[in-house]
Amino acid sequence: MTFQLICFYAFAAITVGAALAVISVRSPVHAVLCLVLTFFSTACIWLLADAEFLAIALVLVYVGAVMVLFLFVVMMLDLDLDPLREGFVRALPVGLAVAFLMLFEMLSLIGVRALKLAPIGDPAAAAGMSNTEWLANALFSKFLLPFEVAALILTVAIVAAIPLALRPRVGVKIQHPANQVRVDPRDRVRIIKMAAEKPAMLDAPVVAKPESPTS
Amino acid sequence: MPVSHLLSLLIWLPILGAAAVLAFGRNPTIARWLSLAVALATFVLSIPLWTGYQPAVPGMQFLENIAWIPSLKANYALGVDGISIALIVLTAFTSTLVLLGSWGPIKNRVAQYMAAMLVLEGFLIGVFAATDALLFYVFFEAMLIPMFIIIGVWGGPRRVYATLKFFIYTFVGSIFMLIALIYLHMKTGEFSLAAFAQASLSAREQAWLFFAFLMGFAIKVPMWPVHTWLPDAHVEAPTGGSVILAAIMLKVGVYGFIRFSLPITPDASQEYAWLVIAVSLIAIIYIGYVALVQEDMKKLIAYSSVAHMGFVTLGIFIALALVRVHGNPLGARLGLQGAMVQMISHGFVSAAMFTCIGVMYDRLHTRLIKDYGGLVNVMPWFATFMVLFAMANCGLPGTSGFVGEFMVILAAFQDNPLIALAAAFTLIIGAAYTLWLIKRVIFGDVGNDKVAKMQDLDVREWIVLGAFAIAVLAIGIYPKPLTDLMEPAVLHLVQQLGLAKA
Amino acid sequence: MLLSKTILLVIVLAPLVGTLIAGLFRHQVGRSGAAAAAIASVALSCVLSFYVFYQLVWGGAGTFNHDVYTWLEVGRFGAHIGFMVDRLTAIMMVVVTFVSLMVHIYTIGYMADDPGYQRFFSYIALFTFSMLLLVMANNFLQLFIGWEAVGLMSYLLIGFWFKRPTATFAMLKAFIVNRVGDFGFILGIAGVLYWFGSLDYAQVFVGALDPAAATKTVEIFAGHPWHITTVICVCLFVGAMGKSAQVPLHVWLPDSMEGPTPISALIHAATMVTAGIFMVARMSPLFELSEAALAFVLVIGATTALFTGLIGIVQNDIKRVIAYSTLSQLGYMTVALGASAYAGGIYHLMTHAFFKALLFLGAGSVIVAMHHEQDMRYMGGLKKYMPITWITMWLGSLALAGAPGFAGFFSKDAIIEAVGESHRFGSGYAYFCVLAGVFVTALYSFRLLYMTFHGKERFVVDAHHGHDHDDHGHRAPGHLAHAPHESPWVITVPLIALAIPSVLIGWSTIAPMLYGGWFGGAIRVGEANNVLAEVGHDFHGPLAMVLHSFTQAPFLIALAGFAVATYIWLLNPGIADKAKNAMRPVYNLLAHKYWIDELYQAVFARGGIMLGRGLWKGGDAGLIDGLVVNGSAAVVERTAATVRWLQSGYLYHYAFAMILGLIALLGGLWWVVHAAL
Amino acid sequence: MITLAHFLTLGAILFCVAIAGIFINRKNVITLLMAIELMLLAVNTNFIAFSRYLGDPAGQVFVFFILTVAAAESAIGLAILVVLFRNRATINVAELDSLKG
Repeated sequence: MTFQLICFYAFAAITVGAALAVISVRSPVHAVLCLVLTFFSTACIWLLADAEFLAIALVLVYVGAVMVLFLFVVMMLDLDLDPLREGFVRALPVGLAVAFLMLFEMLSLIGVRALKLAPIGDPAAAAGMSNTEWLANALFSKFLLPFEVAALILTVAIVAAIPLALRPRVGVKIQHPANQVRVDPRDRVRIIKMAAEKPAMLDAPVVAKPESPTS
Repeated sequence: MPVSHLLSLLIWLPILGAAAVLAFGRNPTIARWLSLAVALATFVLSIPLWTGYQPAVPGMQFLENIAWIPSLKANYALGVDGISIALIVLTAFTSTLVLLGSWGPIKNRVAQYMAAMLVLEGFLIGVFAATDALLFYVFFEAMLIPMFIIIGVWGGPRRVYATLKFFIYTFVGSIFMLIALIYLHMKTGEFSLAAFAQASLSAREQAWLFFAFLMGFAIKVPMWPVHTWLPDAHVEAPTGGSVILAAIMLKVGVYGFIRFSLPITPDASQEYAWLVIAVSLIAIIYIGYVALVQEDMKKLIAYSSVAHMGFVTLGIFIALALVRVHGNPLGARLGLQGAMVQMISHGFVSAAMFTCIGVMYDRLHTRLIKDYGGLVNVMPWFATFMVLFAMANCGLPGTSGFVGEFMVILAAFQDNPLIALAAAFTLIIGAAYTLWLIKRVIFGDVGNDKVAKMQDLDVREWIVLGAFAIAVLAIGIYPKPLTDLMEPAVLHLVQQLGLAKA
Repeated sequence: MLLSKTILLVIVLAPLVGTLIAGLFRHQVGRSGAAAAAIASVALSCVLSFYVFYQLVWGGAGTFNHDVYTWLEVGRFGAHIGFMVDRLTAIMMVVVTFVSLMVHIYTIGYMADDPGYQRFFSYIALFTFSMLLLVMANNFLQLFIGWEAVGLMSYLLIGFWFKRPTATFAMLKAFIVNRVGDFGFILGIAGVLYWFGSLDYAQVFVGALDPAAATKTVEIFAGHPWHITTVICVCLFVGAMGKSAQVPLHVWLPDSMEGPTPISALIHAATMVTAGIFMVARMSPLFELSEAALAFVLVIGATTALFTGLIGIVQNDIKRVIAYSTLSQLGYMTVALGASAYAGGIYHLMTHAFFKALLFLGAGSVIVAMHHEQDMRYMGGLKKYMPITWITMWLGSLALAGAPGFAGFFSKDAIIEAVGESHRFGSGYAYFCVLAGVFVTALYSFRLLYMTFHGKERFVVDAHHGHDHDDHGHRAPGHLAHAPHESPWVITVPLIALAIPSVLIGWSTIAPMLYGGWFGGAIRVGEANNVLAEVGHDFHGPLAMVLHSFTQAPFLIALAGFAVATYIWLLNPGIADKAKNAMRPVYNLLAHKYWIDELYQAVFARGGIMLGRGLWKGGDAGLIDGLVVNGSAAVVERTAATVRWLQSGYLYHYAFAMILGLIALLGGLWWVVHAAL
Repeated sequence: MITLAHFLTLGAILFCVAIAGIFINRKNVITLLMAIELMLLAVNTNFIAFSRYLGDPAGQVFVFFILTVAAAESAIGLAILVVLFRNRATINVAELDSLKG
């Protein structure tokens, strides 16, 4: 058993343990923190697989940004946890059964194929460059267009997230420049022609009501 | 052959005109005049098609060909022969009158209605001009959209049911047609109709393709027993929609038979001609009886359309039997010509009948026969026109309705006198349902107080009905120009039919 | 010398111009203008027709046969509009235009008060045009066009007073029954095209000369070879049965009396209904080839001649009596055709046109005088009020009954003798029918005269004024506002003009037309069938024929009919009712016209509607729409309703489903991989 | 010596843990989202392992994209969550059944 293998087992154990904690702890905040731990230890495992760039990226992007976002949201929301935990115990056996069934299937498949594959050396090293360089060569040549698309997706996600979470505020006074420009003076001021003075009814004939005959 | 873009112009002028109507038609008056101008321009432009057509030159004319989807070898390929020209002129003529006729009845969303009609006109001309199967299919399906909108927006109370039925019915058929087209594409590697016609196909392949095409076109025609969408669609459609539907859209199905079924699968068409002939005869007799008992005028005319289209399909497939079983190409040409003339004639006659019903509907807002009676007392001009068109509808000589029926019966007799006997039954049943309608609606004493207040035709309606009347009488009195126009195409088709493929 | 095409075109088109002026410009030209235009146009036609007739008979003109224009052309097959004018055509043209002209003039008086005056003139002028188109045709297509066009005009004119429910019913009935005939006719035309390869008379008749034409057979129903000429001729004759109202398609003609009386005279007596007779005579080269078809014609004609005449005896409506008489006379003509005596049929057609038009116009004169009362039970004693009408009606009736010397005598006697000479299948039956028909004819003719003009007056003249002059409708039957009086000259002049040929025309025409081979090539009769030639052997001039007839059966039978009629309806009027009661079943049978109308109404009209409703509700709405169209929609809907509960809306259900799918997928993969190992 | 099987087994275990998490925390959207993150992590691990053992950079490129898309997805998902909570005052999945057929 080499050192690397020992490291692998150790990190794997931490990963699995933290993952189990993620799904079982009661508090969402704890769960997020456990998830962070999972990511950290997985990053280490990736290092063992000579994928330094992605391991660092995982820590930076995921732990640094996404997980913080998770934490932020979880802490911001005032969650009532009891109804969310409903049925936890009842679903446990089913969940475990399904998980174990799937695990069995996967492992038996792995056993069939993976054992036949002879391990080879680090491909980046074989090519005489670092893992980052190796990856970048692929990324910026063959996968350039998908890379650009990925960038676009991220931008769209950011732009989309903002209006989604934006709360329309009521009672805030703001100006609408379009309406201000479009205003028509005739709607505001009406000029009426009229005589300067109301003429008195001087010569108006006084029509006397005819006297009714003796009633 | 000089290069000309007349066909493209005919297709896209109405469509672009529709965009203009939508853009500038906020005022209904502008929308009306603009759309009429566009339609009129299209009609005027369609006339050089007729005059410029050279009967002596075989094959398609006014060709245009631009690569459209090069990877599929699908081209924007247009071309016309006599049959297409007749149908295109019919389309442009009828559309113009429909637009003029819609000036009164359509009061809300005028610009949109006019635009939908113009788009429909463009698509219909496209169907008749396409020589590329994929292009044909695109136009074939696209024309459902404006019609869907016209019925769905300006239709009657049950318009949702009617539009859905209309759309799904026709769509089911065209799916099979699309499959057939894809198969033929795989077989030949391109989409040109000429290539399809030359593809060598085994009897089995032809049978499958024939039934796929039959599904597509029989629903469109519509043939018995897949006709039930038509009465519903007609009843709910606004007058203009009914007119276009009956006058032109039904012809697309027949046109498909002529362009696809006959040239591509001649052997299967011959093998199953008995089926189509039987169904056509059922349409003529069965539908005649059904039409007899209708209480709604539009339904009655819709059913009579089915019966008349039965004559068209009968003529086409009789021709097939004549040329291949009896070796009688002359009779076959007679049958095909009869079918074509009947098709054009039905375009005018049914359009006129639906317009007449529209005129009545605009005044009383009911289509039920029992709500009318004695219109001749208050609307003498209208009664004159209506009786004329009714006579054309029951095939009176001197009107266009007679020419096609006469030729088809003559041709049918040459195949089998019993078929002619069944077909000629339309003389009786057609007269019965049409004239019974006339008796109840037009003649008699004034039916009720509302009828007594009805006004006779105004100038606009007079022009529309008068134009239809001139067309109906012109074809009835002197059909030769029309048949001469279509003769080269018919001759070519008969020659094509004579050659076995399998 | 050839006839001028221009003149023929003018003859045909002049009435059309008259129609257009009277119809389309009726407001501009006014009542008198419309009448003048129509009459002038028809008069022009009439004069030119006489000219053409003169040219053909005495001017030495040959048969004219030219196309005017090509109607349609498909390869070798061409259909044309053209004229064929020979003596047969010419005599029809003269009869049609002359009677039409008389009717036009008569109309001025008869329709004087009618609001549809101009419309009426435009219709009858258009009818004249159509009829000329029919008789002058040189091919089957134009024949059919004219055939249907006269049917249309008949339809419109029967329904001229469209406010009457009976009139609108009658017009519909007339058209549809005619269409039944046309159904056969068009099949006959299709047969002609198929077996002779052309629709032109000339080519068809040349084809008919081919000896093979008579023997060729066709198996329409497998195992039953029929002679093609029989098929064609029977089909064509079915058309004639419709137009000429032969049993069993006769039902429309009595109802057509709903139309104005001038129409009854012109269309439903003199011209249109004889189109069938004319057509068969025109087709004689074909009919001669088929013994079976001629026997069919003979039997149908004989049946019509006798049995429709019987109905005439019990009718009370003056016009209906004449209508049934027309049916019976048409039967005579048809019998003549069936006996191969085509010339006799045409000859009777001509004489009948004159005296029957006279009778109808006379009846119209009576109707006008009686303020549109048509029931003879409310007439009687009119002779003193309207002497001209009375005398001319007597002359017409004598001609109809075949009194020796009158026009009808010559034609009818010739037919009877010709039938007697015939040895065709059914000729014995036909001979009996035509002889019995003579008795019946005399009976109803004189009954009509006695009930109308003789005896005591059975109408009341309401002297007291205050009644509106025009509303005959509200008056009790038999009550008149004014005493009847003789009609104006526009009515009586046509009566007199028609009475002259009714009396005299037989004397000069019988010899050439029947026995002189006058028709030349227009009528072709086989050697063995030429019964007229047989009859002609015994013909020694009209005078001898008249003198000889006094000892012959037809005269004696007619005399017996006259005597019976005189006794029952003039001398002893009460006996009619007694006879009616004594023979109640027979009376009912006749009064109900053998229940044929009721039968048709029940079977074809109501049956058709029931069938239609059944097909509509059961077939269209039930089977196609209900089961297939909406049925498939219902299947989708029900399936959707069933699987709908799967869509619970809960996120974890969908997640669960996905995971299950994943497990299944992995399981499948696992199975595949392990199977491969 | 770490073999491919090691990595794959770890991935499988992580994935199954996430599945179990979805089952037992089916009412809590936040935990559901976190379980999905776990799943993606498992998949990413597999990709990296394959990339390493097949010598193909495409696997790592894919991980890169998955990370991108997952980040976007979490951002949008959390935004929706916030809006949801604001409108319904709950993130209980049992109460969110507007899509019921």
